[in-house]
Amino acid sequence: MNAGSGRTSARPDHRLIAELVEPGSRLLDIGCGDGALLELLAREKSVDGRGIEISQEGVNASVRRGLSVIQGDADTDLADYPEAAFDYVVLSQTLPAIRDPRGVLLELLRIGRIAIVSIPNFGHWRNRLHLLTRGRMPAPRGSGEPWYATPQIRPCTIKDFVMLCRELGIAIDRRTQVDSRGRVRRFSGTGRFANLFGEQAVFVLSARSSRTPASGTKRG
Amino acid sequence: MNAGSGRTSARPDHRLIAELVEPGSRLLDIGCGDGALLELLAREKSVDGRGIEISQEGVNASVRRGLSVIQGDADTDLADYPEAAFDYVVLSQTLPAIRDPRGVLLELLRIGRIAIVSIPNFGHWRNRLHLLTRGRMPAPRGSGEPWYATPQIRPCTIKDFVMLCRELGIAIDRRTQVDSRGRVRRFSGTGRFANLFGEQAVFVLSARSSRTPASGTKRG
Amino acid sequence: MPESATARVHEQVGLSVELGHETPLELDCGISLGPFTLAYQTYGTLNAERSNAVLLCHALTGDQFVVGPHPVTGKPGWWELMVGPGRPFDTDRYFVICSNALGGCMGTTGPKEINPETGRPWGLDFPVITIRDMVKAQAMLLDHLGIEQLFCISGGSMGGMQALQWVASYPERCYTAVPIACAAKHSAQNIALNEVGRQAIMADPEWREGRYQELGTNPAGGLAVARMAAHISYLSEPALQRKFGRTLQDRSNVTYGFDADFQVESYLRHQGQSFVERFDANSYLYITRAIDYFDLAADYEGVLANAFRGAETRFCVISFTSDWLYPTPENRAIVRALAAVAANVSFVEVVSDKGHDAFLLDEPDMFETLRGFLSGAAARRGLGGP
Amino acid sequence: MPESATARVHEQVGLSVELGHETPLELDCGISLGPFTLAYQTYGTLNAERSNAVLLCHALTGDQFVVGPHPVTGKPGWWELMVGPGRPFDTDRYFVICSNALGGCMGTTGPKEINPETGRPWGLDFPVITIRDMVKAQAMLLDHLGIEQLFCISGGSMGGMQALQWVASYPERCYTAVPIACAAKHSAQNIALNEVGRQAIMADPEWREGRYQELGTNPAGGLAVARMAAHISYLSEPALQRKFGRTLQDRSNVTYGFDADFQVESYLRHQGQSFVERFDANSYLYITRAIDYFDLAADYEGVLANAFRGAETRFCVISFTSDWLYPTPENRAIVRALAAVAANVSFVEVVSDKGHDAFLLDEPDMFETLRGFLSGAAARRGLGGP
Repeated sequence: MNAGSGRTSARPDHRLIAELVEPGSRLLDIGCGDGALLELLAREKSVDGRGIEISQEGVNASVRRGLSVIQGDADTDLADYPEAAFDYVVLSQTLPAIRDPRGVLLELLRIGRIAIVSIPNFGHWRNRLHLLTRGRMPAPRGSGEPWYATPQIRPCTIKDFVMLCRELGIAIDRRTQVDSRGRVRRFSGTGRFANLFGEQAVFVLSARSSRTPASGTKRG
Repeated sequence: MNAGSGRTSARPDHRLIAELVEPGSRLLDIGCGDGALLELLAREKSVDGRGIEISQEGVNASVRRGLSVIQGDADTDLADYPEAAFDYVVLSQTLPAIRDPRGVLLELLRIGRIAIVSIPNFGHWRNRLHLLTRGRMPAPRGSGEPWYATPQIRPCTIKDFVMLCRELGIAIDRRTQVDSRGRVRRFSGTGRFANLFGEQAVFVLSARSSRTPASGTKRG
Repeated sequence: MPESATARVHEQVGLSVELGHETPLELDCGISLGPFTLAYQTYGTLNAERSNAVLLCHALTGDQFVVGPHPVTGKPGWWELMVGPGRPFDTDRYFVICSNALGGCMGTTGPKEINPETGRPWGLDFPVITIRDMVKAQAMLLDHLGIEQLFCISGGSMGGMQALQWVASYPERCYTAVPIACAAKHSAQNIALNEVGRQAIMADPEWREGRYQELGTNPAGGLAVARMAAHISYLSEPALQRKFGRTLQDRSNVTYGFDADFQVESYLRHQGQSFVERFDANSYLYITRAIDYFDLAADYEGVLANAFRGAETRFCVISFTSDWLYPTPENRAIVRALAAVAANVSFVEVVSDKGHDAFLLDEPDMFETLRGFLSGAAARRGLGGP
Repeated sequence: MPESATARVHEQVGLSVELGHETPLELDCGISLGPFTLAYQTYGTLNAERSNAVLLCHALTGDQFVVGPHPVTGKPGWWELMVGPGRPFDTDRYFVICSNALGGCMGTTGPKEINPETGRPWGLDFPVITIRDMVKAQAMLLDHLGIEQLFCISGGSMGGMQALQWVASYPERCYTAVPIACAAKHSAQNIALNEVGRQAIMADPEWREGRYQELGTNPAGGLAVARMAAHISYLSEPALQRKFGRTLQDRSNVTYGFDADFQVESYLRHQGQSFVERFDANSYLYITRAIDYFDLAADYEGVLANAFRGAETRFCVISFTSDWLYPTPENRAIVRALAAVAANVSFVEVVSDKGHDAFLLDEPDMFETLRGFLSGAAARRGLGGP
């Protein structure tokens, strides 16, 4: 195995997640695509990984890599897992396509100790959905599809997401944004400017001891 | 039949459409709901109407009124109708929920001589979708659902719509907006301010003789 | 074989008429049939204008006893929930007619009856009939009753096929049509299911090439198997699961044998057994064959829409979500063809997990739809309220 | 009846072994069976570490001849596309074993074979067997072959049920398991379908309470009907429609008779006829019964997940979109149970319109999935490339 070349080619968000994960841990990647992240984690961090992926191509590619991947989706299949089955649950860029984001977020922290959620911004997201639904590479950024050809989604801003976590009593332990050139910047304070320039954001979440709305939390 | 009371209680957009339609004509109402518009048109304009409606409740309510309504949706069922089967085809407030708005618009003008399309603004639209999918009355305007509980849709502004018609070579023969108090105002020129205050807009469309983009059209 | 129970009763109950004396029934197979008997029942009263008649067509194993008690089984009729005072087909308002289908075994001429030319039961000498032949015979009954136009023609399954054929053959005689849980043609899978039933009957040595009545044998085993196989196709998997699951029949453990350990087995055996007491094996062959042959578009250059072109009949088509014998797409194909000629059609897919048999069961959405459709049409037709 | 074709050949071809001399097979019904014969085939070579063995389990009407030509029919084996050099179960890499199921009729002890205590065929004196009994017999075969752990246990339909039972009974002996198009329990609808088949056989007067071999009769009619009914459930409606539609068989018009007018009818009759040449009616009763009785959760306090708790086996579950015998939700229930114990599982639903039989057919997505899964597992297990 050529870890060096793997290291060079890994996607910035995958690399970022790999840095967050403890070696040898158990991890579930929801929307794992072709299994690239799971393979990276198995290779570099000896992670015992499982995946859920909706597309046949993605599942086949993953299974071909020797990964354990179930064809399914986050809205229906998370309920199958026992409590605390995983150390980490990763939800990568799929939140806006989920029918019940609220229920899924709660499920993430039921079956996993720590949830890692990445939120794409709308433009990036449109490209990714395009890839998922059409099976082609996204059009170059800026040359977006006309509105009537885009998939139907529920736009979610970073601010929306932070508010929802607050309502559900979910702690945001860490928050990182990756800009369009793959540069990482870390946030810990307010989200005031996040929507303006974040290409995508990666959140590390855990359950608070109490689920009551934390009134003492700093406002974003 | 008490035409007077019917006249008083009719929805402003229904009343507006009723004014546009020639007596005795053949009309298809796509997304006809409980059949209120079809009944109004049959009563006041002797219109020979047909409906398409996706909800069981809507179809039942319509059939109970003696109307001819098919359970189905615009994305799949318009292809069944022959060319020029109707004088008018009405598409009421459902455009943002349609998977292929482009294809459906072309179908409207294949099966009907004139298409009447009403576009809700996003706020109104959210309320209506809520009604369609939950079967309850919409919450009062302003008390909207949180983002994660809204249905997944494809937002479409009035400007988006005008651009699409232009691209498809569809003539906008008339354009009317109804504000939140039910007051009607008519537009014929540019759409520059339309997005700002229109509660909803009603467009009367017809096919141009040629489908090539009409370069001579006034820019909005 | 002793004379069957059905043969014993059909002379005692119900109405019947001998038709085709002067003009015989010209069957699709080329044979002229006449005179022949049509057994039927009526419910309600024909109005002075003769404008309130409703003809209901029964399914494969049904008969003219829409409302019970059934003269052979003593059970309620097959559409008890649909027909009667205050029911959707309101007998205070409509005059409801149902005849035993041609080829049947409840009094109408069929393979069980005596062939006047030989003095022996028809058996396999009975001509093979079609859905259109059944409809022609019904039209002769209406002529006999002096009914020019039906307010409504309706039925489920094979009955729905007859309703479609009625509009195609006699559009001006159908003010409204309500085909339920049916199709404009029988699919390959459905032909295959019918063929299994026929093979089960014909593989039974007691069938004797169809001459069992004369030879005193009884292909009850084969007919019961045919019924059991068909019955599975009438139910949905969820309905079977809810009704029976893997529940054992009067025992706490499996017996490691071939008795009916599971409730679903003894239910199925009961279905087979009770069916042979009221149905004739040859009739089963003939009626399944008529259904197999049904392909309405084939008579109209392969274009179903042409079968309905020009018809002013108002349609209400109803399907059920869990019907896998005539699934919604088959029903929707009818709606589609009607739309293609801009006919007047309503269509409802009723959400139900009861399978094909849902049309016989308590489905409030079906009742509501029909009630609304019929009331609207009755008002247009000038039929007063009940 | 002349000695059947299967009886004639099974001594001439293939391998078989007598097991249970010292320790008999303790059946679920409480009877001890031994000695008994297990007929089997192997393909490829067992490696020195004995770590490359794959056990494939056949479906209801299959046998040990995974790769053809079949000694009775001369046709290709049932998994020819899956097994062989370069195939997913690559015989250059794996040692593939398949045994005729207990109760079968291709050489393994079953109702057709001679009961040593009476010197006559077992017939209905053969004890009723279960899927677990079949698996126990296979485990005894592996002991005989000196194979401690299987690299893979796999099969489709009933074969998949056996694969599940294998992991439940002997988790440490299964490095990987690939159950395809199956379920952890037989549903009410499936019990009903099997019951129709059994009733068709038992209604045949030539069945003679199962003693047809001794009495020189042959319940071929009943067995053919059973096969026809079952065969419909193996195909999807779209597959039947595409393959046959309403196409007529060697004729331009319907004949208005009961011959096989439609291609689907003659296809079905052929299926029935060719089946009786290679299968034993009593075996059909016993094996369908074993399938009916299968309910893996029932042995584990009703909780399927408990059947897999602690197993380190790597699973790959495959279903097909148009399979209505064991539809995707049934397969997903297995995946769900495995997820509930955080087992190592991959799951793919292959898009196919070929119905249940898709697992026997050319489905590139199934091959690709299996190839990837097996290669990944083989690398972990230290099995070299071919």
